[in-house]
Order: sequence, then C-alpha cells, then structure tokens
Amino acid sequence: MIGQWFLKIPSLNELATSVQQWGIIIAAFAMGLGSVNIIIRNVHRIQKREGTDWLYAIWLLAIFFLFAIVGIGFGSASSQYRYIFNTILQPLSATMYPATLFFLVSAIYRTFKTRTVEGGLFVIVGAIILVANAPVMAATFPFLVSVKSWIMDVELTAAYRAILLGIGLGAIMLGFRVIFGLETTHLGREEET
Amino acid sequence: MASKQDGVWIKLQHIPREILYFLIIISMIVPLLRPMGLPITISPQTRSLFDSLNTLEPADVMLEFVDWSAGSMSFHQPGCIAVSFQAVKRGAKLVFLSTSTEGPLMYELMLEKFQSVFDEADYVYGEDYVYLGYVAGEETARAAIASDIRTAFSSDYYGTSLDEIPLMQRVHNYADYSMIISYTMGSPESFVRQFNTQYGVITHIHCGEMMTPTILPFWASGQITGLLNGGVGAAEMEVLVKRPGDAVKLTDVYSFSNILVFVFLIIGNIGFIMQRRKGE
Amino acid sequence: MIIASGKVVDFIALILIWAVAAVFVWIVGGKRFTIRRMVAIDVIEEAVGRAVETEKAVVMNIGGGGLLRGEYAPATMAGLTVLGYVAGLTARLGADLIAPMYSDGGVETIPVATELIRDAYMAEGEVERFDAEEMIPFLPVQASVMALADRVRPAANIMVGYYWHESCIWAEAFGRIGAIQVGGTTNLYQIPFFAGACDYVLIGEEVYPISAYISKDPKLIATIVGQDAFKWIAAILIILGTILVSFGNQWLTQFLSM
Amino acid sequence: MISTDPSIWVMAFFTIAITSLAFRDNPLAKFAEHTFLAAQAGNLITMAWRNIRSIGLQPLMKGSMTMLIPLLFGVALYTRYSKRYIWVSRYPTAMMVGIGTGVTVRAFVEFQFIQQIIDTFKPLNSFNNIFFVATVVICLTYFIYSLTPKSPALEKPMSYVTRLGRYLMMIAFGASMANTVITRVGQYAGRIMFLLYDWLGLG
Repeated sequence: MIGQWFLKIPSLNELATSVQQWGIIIAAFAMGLGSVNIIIRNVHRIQKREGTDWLYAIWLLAIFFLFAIVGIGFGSASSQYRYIFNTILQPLSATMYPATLFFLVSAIYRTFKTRTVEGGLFVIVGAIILVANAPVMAATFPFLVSVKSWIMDVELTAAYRAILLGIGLGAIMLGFRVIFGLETTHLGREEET
Repeated sequence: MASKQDGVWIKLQHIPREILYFLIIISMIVPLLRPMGLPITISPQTRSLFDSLNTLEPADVMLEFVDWSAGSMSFHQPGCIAVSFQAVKRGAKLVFLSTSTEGPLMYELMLEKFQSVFDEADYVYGEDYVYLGYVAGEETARAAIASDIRTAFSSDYYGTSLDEIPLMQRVHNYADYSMIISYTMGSPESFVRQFNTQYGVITHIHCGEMMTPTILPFWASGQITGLLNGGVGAAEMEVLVKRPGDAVKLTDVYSFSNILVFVFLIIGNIGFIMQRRKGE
Repeated sequence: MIIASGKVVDFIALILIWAVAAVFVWIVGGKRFTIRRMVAIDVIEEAVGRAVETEKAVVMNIGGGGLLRGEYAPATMAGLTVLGYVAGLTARLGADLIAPMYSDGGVETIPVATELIRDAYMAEGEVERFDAEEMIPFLPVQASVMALADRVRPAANIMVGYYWHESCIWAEAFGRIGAIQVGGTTNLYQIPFFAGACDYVLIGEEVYPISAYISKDPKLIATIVGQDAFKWIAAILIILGTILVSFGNQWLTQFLSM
Repeated sequence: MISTDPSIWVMAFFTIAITSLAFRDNPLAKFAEHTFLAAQAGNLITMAWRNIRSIGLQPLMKGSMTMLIPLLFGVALYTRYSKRYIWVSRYPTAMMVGIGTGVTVRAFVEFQFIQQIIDTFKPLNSFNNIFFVATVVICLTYFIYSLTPKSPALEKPMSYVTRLGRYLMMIAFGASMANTVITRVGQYAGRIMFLLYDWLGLG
C-alpha cells in the first residue's frame, strides 16, 4: 500500500487496488460483529429476567430484526425501508447527538471555571467567541468579528498546527509499530475476547 | 451586607439545570417563530468555496459525499442544497455517494427538496447526476474511490450497473473528478488525505463548527480549498447563491442561544469567584 | 524516475523517520532516556488520595474507541495502561475503583480491562477486594453515565481513551458532583470539554508518553524518543525556513515540495 | 394546525423522549435509547449486506474467483465467538488493521508533516506572522517529552516555554468550545424546527 503511494509501478498499483477492495469487503463483514454482540447480550438479558430489564431487551431485538429483515428483504432503496427509517431511526439519530447540547450548557454553567490561569484563559476566550458567534452581537460590535478572526486564523490555527504535527508523527510511528510487529502484544490480547 | 450579597452569588451558582434547559429551548423557539433576518457576513473560507465552484465547466464531474447523519441534517442538508444548486447552475455533472451508513436515506431526504432544481435545469438521472449508495470501510473506501471508483461500487443505488449509466461511463478515477466536497461529521481529514494529498484533487469540506478548528490549519495551507463552517457556513453559502433557506433561519437561533450560553458562563464564573473570595 | 514527483522528500522522510525509530527501538534502546515529569501522574495520585480520605470511589473510564480500529486503538491502549496504574493505586491505598465499560462500543476491551484490574490487585496482594461485577459495570447506553455519577458520587473521575460526543456527558455528569477530573483523548475536537471541565487535561498525543511513563516499557519509551527527535527537527526546520523566507529565499520550500 | 399523520407523532414522541434524558434518566428515554441502538444496528446490517452483495458476491457469481479471498476472510471474523476457532479471526483482524494503517499512514508524512511545515514558513514582516511561527514552535516544544535539555540552566526556561505552550493551546480550546456550542445549537434547532413546523404546524 505504501509502495503504491510513492512508486509508479503498474503491477503494484493493481495489487494495491484489489487489496483495497478486499479491505472494503472485510470492513462490511465487520459491521455485523456489533449486531452479533447485541443479539448475544440481549438474549442473555432476556434469560436473566431481572425486573423490567428483559422487556427492553425483547423490544430491542424486535426492532433490530424489523430493520434487518425489511432492509435485507426489500432492499434499502425500497419505500418500506425508507418509511421505517424515516419514522424510527431518523428522529432518534437526529436527537441523540444534538441532545448533548444540554449537557454542554450545564457543563458551561457549572464546571467550566476559572480555577487556574489555564481555566481562566479558556473561559475568557470561550466567552469572547461565544459572543462573536452570535450574529446580533457581531453586527452591533464589528470589532468582535476581527477579534474572532484573529483568534481563529492566527492563534488557533498555529496552536492546532503544532498539535497536528505531533499527531502526524504519532500516526507515522504507529504505522511503524504495526508494520514491524511491535503492536502484536495488543493484537494477541484482543483475540482472547 | 456582604453576606447578603454573597448569598445571591451562591444562589446564582445553583440554578437548577432544568431551568437552564428550559431557557435554552425557549431561546431557540422564539427566533424560529419570529425571524429577525440579520445581515450575514461572508467568511473567507466560504468565499473560496464559492469562487472554486464558479470555476466549474459544463462537462466537469463533481463528487459529493453525502456523509452526514440525521444528527447534523439541520445544517448539512441546506449546505448540500446550496452547493449543488451552484454546481447545477454552472452545468457540472454531480456524482453523489456515501461512506457513512445513514447517507443513503439522508440523500433521499435531500433529494425531496432538491428534485425541483434538477427538473428546472433539465437534469436527467444517469446522464447529469447519479447516486451510488453506501460503501463500507471509511478511509479505505475513500482511498478506493480515489484510485478506482469501480472497486467500491459495481452498480448505482438503485441497482443499475455502472457501465450502463451514461455519466459513469466516463468516470473512473481521480483524473475524472474536477473537485470533491464532503459533508461530514466524521473524519474530514481522511478525504483530504486520499484525494488532495494523494492525487491533488481540489477538496472542499463542509463539517460542523466544532471540527472546523481541527482542520483550519489545512485550509490555511491550501490543502483544503473551500471550507464550509457548519450551519454558519451553510447560511453564508445560501446567501451567496441567493437562495435563503433553512440555514439562514438558523442564524437567528444562534444569536439568542449564544448570548444565553454566554450569560450562563459568566454567571457561573462570577458566582465561583465571589464564593472563593469569601472563602479566603 | 520511479518515485512519483512531488513525493521524493516525503518518501525519504518516511524512511528516515522509521529508520530513526528503528535505531532507537533496537539499537539504542529506551532505557537510557527519561521522560520529563508528567503533571497528570501527580494529579491522579492526589485524586486517589482524596478518594481514600473521603472514603469515596474512583471512577476510571477508557472511552469507546476499542482496539479494532487503527485510528482509535492507540488511545484505548494508553487508557488501558492508565487504568492498570489507577487500579494499582486504588489497590495499594485502599480506595474503591469503578471502571465502567461501554456495552455498545469497543466491547473487545472489556476482558482486557478485567484482566488488567485483577492483575493490579493481585500484585498488591488485595485480590480478595477484586469483584468484577461491582467494579466493571456495563453501561448499556452512554447516557446512563449520569445515573452512575449520581449513584456512586466518586471523589475522582479519570477518563483516558478515545471519546466522541459522550465526552461532554462524562465531564458534565462528574463535574456536577464535584469530582476531581483528569481527562485525555486524541480526538481533537473533544479535548475542549476536558480542557474546560477537568482539573488536568492530557492534550492529544500527550496520552502516549504518559503510558510510556507509567509502564516504563523501553520499547515504548524508544518510540517516544524517536518522535521527539523529529519534533525538534520540525521546530528547527520551521525556524530555518522562516528565516530563509524572510530574506526572500525559497530554497527550503522548494526542496521540501520535491 | 397540529399534524394528523401518525408517523409524525411517532417522530415527535422519539424526539421528546430522547430530550427528556438530559433532564432525568427515565423509562421513556430508556425505551427510546433501546430503539435507537436496535434500529442503528439493523441499519448497519442492511447497508453492510448491500455492500457485500454488490462488490463481493455479484462479481463472484460472474466468475471472478479472487473475490473468494475477502469473503472467506470476512466470514472468518465471526469465529471470534467460538472458543475453539478463535485463532482464525486473528487473520482478518490483522488484515483489516494492516490495510487501514497502510492507507492512512502513507499520506501522513506529506499531509500532516511536510505540508504543514512548509506552510509555516512565513516572512517575519508582520506581528501576526511572527506570532504564528512562535506559537507553532512553542506549542510543538510542549510535546517534546524525553529529549529535553538536562542542564539546570536550561531546564527552568524550558519549563516556562512548555507552560506558555499549554496556555496558548488553552486559548485555542476555549475558542473551539464556543464553536461546539454553535454546532449543537444548530443541530438541536433542527429538531425544534421539526416539532414546531411539522408536528405543531406553527410558523
């Protein structure tokens, strides 16, 4: 794979392309692993019959099979699948992550405190950008826009660039460890699961 | 007297969170029912995307990665509509595809709103635009799409073989893509790595504001050409293509809720500082 | 030319970086290097100490990245190392440890973590205090974090691993009850929550040296040293290039774009 | 007018149920969460199946035998549930990690190292440029852990530099946090729009 990137050798190119395709297929198979886990865990929960917990497990399996059967039977482009997706999964998925907003608001109010110099800088800059992000304030106080763009384009870009350089090197090193087998201890461990 | 004041500060630090949540919901409802229509300033990142879109020629192929999930539909969908509108206006051919699992259904929801634009421009499915569906493997899939799209897809989303689709007959690999744009909340860097770094394809990104800081360094270095900054960027794009829609509506929401959150942050911290001063 | 144009320097750089890493790992060895004092370790010790004083528990979580995906695995592994360290501390000092695991992401880490905690308690001769059911609750869904925080009310919450949107839920739930928090993740856009809510935050790849620092594994230290060498090189290149460009000389820019 | 479409009501119910979670852990929210997990897993299976069929099975039927390799590897992944054949799943896992790493790492040198260094070469003719270059270098030194000067004369200034690097990064994180607020607000406002416009029929 790395050879294909840097070198221009046609046969290597072809090999790399088909290996990529294999990667996609194996990845598609791997997506089923989570589902198998879910089935095993929930069958277990039903067997245990603790309180009302098993009712949730039954419901979970029912919905799972509804999606899997409709999806595989009719195909994901079918109107049936589209209907269950749009009524059930879409509102849930659309609310799940955004609902983090409430935790974020509570965290901002309660835990983001000026305990140290670090915390102070964090809070002050956070406050400035919050105000500058409000279009109403940006329209009333134009200097906020220039403060914000200075922080974003100069300060933040520079700081994140340093972090990214570090992470980039880390990733290259990770590749080194994987390719030269230094990472096998963890791979070996994981097979014990 | 001091103790009475301190009492207020301590109280201010212990507003029940339900009240905060209630206030923030109100701050979103009010502007949605009573829009104000504030002026929108165009950021350089959005401007460069718009300028880049305007270089599209009628035969050019643009890859659009419909990679958002329902969670970020509120700004990715308007963003995608605005960008596609401009591309259609320039006459470019559009290839939609997904590398995230909710993508196919998100595409169909987007299409419900966008079909009229295609119809107006006499765009025919298969000749001027096409949807290929979902492919697993994330970055591996993106790499495969860049090097040979046929290793990732053998047919379009509706089951027609790629070779029977007129548009796809001349689309094979990176050399055939004029530019790509990814609407993602996942890993925007991977698109840049596989398309721009590897083959020098012009790469645009539309991601959430929360991820923008992490990829700003790549925009500064020119590895990303156009960068839409979440809902703000989508609104700017709507203004630029003169088609105000859902994203512009969101702009008013930002005004109210951001100021409210700012107030929370300040109250929480003033209370904290006052309390600590008392403790000393 | 067999090497694609524009990638000559990249190719050489990759080989060079790996070669230097190989030299440090197999020839020089990591034993003769020390990693500078890490503040996070002090904070963790202090947090566990506080838990002992107040007779409360310590919560340690490693996120949902799992070990299967290349991007997330290193952070999870670093988290596991820290988990082992924290388990050792709680076993020795006598605080209760709770290490909740996600049941919907990175499930393959559960047995590894269980093993790790048991080993740590075994090493301190406290194996009778090890109780997998109590110590490693599964969170069926991520949001039950809140319920856990309210129920356990720990003195400290340590989070090292790969986090997504749930980072905010963790930081908020435990911040609200006043726990000392230490957070670290390599997911860049989640660091800010940890930065705001935690008493100490490990920024990005800072989680790797901390695990090398704890484990004292010479090979791990050697790779850290290899990276450090190239960070110096990067810093020197930046300074050199900036000076050259200031005098209107584009030589280094052109050389690197080769 | 309030909607009469039952599916809109179901959608509204799920939206509110998940939101209620932020207020308090409750059975409705738990119900909605379970539904979410199940539906998401079901969707994943559906999409994965499409993929396997279209690029794996169909070419195989047409006679391209090399496709057997990834298909067998894929099936082998599932041996992890058997205690006896668990070793088989090691190979596809290793292959997945290998391909994933190969695809990613090859780009990193140019993408996140050399290109980023080149772009930091800025002529020192304005405050912004000087500040930019200084910030990158100072923050970078924060991430140097082992090869630090050992002599006492240098140790102290070095520690100041790393602390300064931390402060500079904290400023960036503050800005980043504020940006997250706007993202989450934008996302959640989409749900409010749905509830107001589609469900309650206002506006």
